[in-house]
Amino acid sequence: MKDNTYIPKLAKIIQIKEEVGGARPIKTFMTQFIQDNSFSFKCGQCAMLSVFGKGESMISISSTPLIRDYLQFSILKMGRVTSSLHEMQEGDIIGIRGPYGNGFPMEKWKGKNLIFIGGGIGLAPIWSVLHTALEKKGEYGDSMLVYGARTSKDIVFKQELAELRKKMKVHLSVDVEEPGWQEFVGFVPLNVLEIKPSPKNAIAVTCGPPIMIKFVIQNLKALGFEDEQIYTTVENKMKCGIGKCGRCNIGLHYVCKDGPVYSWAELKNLPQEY
Amino acid sequence: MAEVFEPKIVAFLCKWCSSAGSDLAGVSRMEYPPNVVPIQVMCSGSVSPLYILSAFNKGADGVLVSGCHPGDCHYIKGNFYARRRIALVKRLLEFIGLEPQRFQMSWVSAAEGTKYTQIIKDFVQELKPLGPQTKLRRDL
Amino acid sequence: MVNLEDLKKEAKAVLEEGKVKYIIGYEKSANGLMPVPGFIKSPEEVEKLIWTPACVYNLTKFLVDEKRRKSREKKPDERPVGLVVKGCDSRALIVLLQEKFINRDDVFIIGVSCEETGVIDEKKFLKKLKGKKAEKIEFDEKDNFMVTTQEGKVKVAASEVLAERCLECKANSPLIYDVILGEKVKRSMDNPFQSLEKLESLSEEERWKFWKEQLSKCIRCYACRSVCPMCYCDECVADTINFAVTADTTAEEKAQKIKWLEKSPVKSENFVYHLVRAIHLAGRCIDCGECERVCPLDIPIRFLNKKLEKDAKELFDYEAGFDPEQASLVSSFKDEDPEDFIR
Amino acid sequence: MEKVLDKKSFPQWVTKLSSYKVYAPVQEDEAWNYEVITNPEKVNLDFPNTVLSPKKIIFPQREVYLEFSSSDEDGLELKEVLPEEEPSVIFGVRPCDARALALTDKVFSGDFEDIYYWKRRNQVALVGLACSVPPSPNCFCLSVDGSPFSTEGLDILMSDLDSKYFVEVFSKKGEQLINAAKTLFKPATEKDKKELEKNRTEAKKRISRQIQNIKKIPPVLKGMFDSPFWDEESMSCLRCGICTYLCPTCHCFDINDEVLSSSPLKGRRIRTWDNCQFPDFTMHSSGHNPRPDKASRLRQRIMHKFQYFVDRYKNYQCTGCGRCISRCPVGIDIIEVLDKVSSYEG
Repeated sequence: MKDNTYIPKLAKIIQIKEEVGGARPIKTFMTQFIQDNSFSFKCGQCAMLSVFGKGESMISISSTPLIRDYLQFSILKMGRVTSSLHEMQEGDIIGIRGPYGNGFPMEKWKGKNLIFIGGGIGLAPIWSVLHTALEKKGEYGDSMLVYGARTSKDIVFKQELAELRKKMKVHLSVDVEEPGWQEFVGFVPLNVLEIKPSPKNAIAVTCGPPIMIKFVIQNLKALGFEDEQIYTTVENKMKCGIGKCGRCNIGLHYVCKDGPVYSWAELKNLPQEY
Repeated sequence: MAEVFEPKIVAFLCKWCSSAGSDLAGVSRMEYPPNVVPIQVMCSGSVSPLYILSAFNKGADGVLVSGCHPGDCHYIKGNFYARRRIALVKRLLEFIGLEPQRFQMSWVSAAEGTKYTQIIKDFVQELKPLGPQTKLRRDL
Repeated sequence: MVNLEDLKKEAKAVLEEGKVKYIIGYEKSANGLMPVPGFIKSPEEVEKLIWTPACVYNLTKFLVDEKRRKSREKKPDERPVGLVVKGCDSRALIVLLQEKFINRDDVFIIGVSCEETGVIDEKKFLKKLKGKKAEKIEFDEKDNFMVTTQEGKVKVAASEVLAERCLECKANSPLIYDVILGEKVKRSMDNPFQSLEKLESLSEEERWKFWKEQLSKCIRCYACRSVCPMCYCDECVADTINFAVTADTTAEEKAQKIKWLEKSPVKSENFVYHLVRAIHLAGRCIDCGECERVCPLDIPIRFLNKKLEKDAKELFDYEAGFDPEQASLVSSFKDEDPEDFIR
Repeated sequence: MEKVLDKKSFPQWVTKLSSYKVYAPVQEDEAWNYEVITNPEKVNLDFPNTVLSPKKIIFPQREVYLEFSSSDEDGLELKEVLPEEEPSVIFGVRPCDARALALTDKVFSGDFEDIYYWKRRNQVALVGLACSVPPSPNCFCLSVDGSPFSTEGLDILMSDLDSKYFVEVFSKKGEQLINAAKTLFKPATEKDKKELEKNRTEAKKRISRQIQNIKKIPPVLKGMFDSPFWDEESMSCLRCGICTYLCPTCHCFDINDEVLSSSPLKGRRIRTWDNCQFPDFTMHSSGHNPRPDKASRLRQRIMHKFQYFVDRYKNYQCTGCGRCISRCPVGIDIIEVLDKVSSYEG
């Protein structure tokens, strides 16, 4: 009997790391399935996390698929389900079902330079594809990360970013001037113009607030990037995750099944319904 | 011995008078049935009809709204508004067929510990023969 | 008898002077007996306006949409909106004015009196025609209607097909208007609560059985709420998202919001929805009967509001929608309000 | 397989199906709805359009699909709740409602098969009743590739020949129903077939309403996303849920948790109907709503049924039953809207 995708598998939260405090807190959860661990996924895919009694929420998996024994999710406290997740301790049980969505088409990016551009919590979906590219060093060109947040306190994966600097170029930025901040000050799209990544044999992946994505794509095109070279993820309200409940559509596409990853070549022809 | 039905009463007690009255009953060690789940509200006027419907929905067998006597209200007019609103809710609930005894209102001042215990005793006596409230209870 | 040409003339005059943005009236519908709400923007379009016994809608609800649309526009057109209003609709307008939801100069009121008769109840009317298809229905003298069907014209006694509320009508001509059409005629009014009293006379168990069966049918399509001019809250307790969510609503606020009723269309949750809506209409509902007309399952929910209307009259001598300056029922009180039920 | 059944012996057939849960149209005041029947004698197949289509039996408005409970010893426990084993029969299914189920079948299959839907769908036999007279003044099945005697989605189709029914069987489930009362059915004669054809051509003529040129609509809709057409058309819309909840082809649903007790936690996850006309259908938890007003929602309803579904499944997601026209509180008529779309040059 084909397994019933609606029923979540139970998973234990084995580690919780507080990334960002304050009014818009972000925590990273590491979860391990209680029974079978046969959950395989592609970078950029999402999973529906269940807090029983509260509801479900679609979150992108930020750990690389190469790691088999846990799944990592970085979650911004936003609504009913994410708030209850933020109140959980290590050892608590949640439900996970999935994987859902099309994920990044990495097979098309062989040999290309990868430019990752993230904003705020947008770094979570990028984290998975970035580490997978690093792991398979030979298959891709050299990668670069451009990441910004409102303030330095809002930067996620602070320790890991310091580690990452040893392996690839990392350009950080904060939106507003801050004592002790040496790197770029200003919005991420402006930082992209500053760095001027070359479009030659390159792929750009950008995730973050819609307003940032809009200007990043504008600037990338100004730098000569073609529409097929730019990829992004789209957010919409989701409930079923499998393209049946009818709400997450942008035009003909169900974001939860046909998305959330789109190249700008596809996305620009779709109606502005996200 | 057949299992005796113990009605569960949700009582919205105004903090300034009725809740103080029930504290007085407690402090003076007065005996009264333990069936009441007291909910302290700032004023009987702040008890929205939704609280009452929600209480019955969650399985209350009886609901009591108790406030200050007219003129004693800490906010001057709260209990007058409550009087009107609860009168309307009570008649609507009777209209749809809920047993009238299940929804009561009372004035209990901070000094009326005995009156409070008497109201609760009478309420429990009236509810016992009716059995559990199944009409508005959640049937999920 | 109201002359349709006068209505068109008034509408045209107002539109030509540019005094109103557009006029909301009753418009001929292409394929049926029932009209559709018409939004007349230019003087030529007034030809579409009609006035027949099938003009049942309470158009006041579209003032709620107009206010919402205006709040979303950057440079809204501040001119008032023209509104064709029957007697009962005008009472709904008065409640909106009383509650300061709209101000008087937001609306140019074209009042139309029903005089001796009123509007039809579509189900009663179709039952009366027994399958014959009615093309048109017009007011005839005093109290009957002229119906044109495929087999020619037929006279129908008004009282047999009038809507329930019209049989218990309290305002057969508009109480507030800028322009009025038709005479203000006193109407012999039956006992306003006759149908309600039949239900009230049932025993407690019979009433419970009646309401249990009726409200179990409800599929929570919220048509009763959507059509009601008094239901203008942006966030309703019945919705899953029952509060205004903006960019700076904190996660705690969203997480702590109480879910008053489940989305499931089961008896217990339907009761919470219909009873809380009835209470929220106490002293505000003017019995335009639209909630009952639109219900796809024909649930007689009008009785819930009629009951509270009767209580408001008996207990507090309060009637909705007669005086825009009057304090509303539940935010006012009298010393002599009854308290016999209070221990 | 084609048979003939005397109208007089129809009740005996229904009584023979006692091992099935039998639904048929039942009248209550003015409204007809499919309900479980208690007395086979009183099954009346002369009925106008029902308020809700048989979809409500196969895709119920509310279904519990998961129960969760936690206890100190074994922590959190999940229990999948599948629909009960209930072989059922629905009599008097209109061809348009059956075609609607055939369309919904496409949605609930594909790479993620919906086992709840299919468990019910496979255990319900649909016995159709061809429309000799249009059951509603607003039928327009001919305009959307349907007909008063189409057989898609049906196990059996009964057509009225005055004193008897012409019975066509299309599936094994249908055969089982016939075999339950074999003796009642006589083979169809040539005369019956000729009379059937005559009735059918007349039935087709009686369908009074149609959409002007349906073929033009999907391509025109593609360019109409930002057109002001939707603002004008939705001016009178009241944003209620009648047109979608009564529609036999609408399949949108919502998933919510219902908690019976919070400690120890006990509750269930349910699926209920949902619809695109309500604000919380697409509102993000940040408050942003990609479809904030009634114009965008009318556009979604029309585009989904006459363009997105056509691109994805090569069918219009509308079978012309006319319920949304008959019951719209303000008389918005989908045929008029579509006629304006096909002649729209924005």
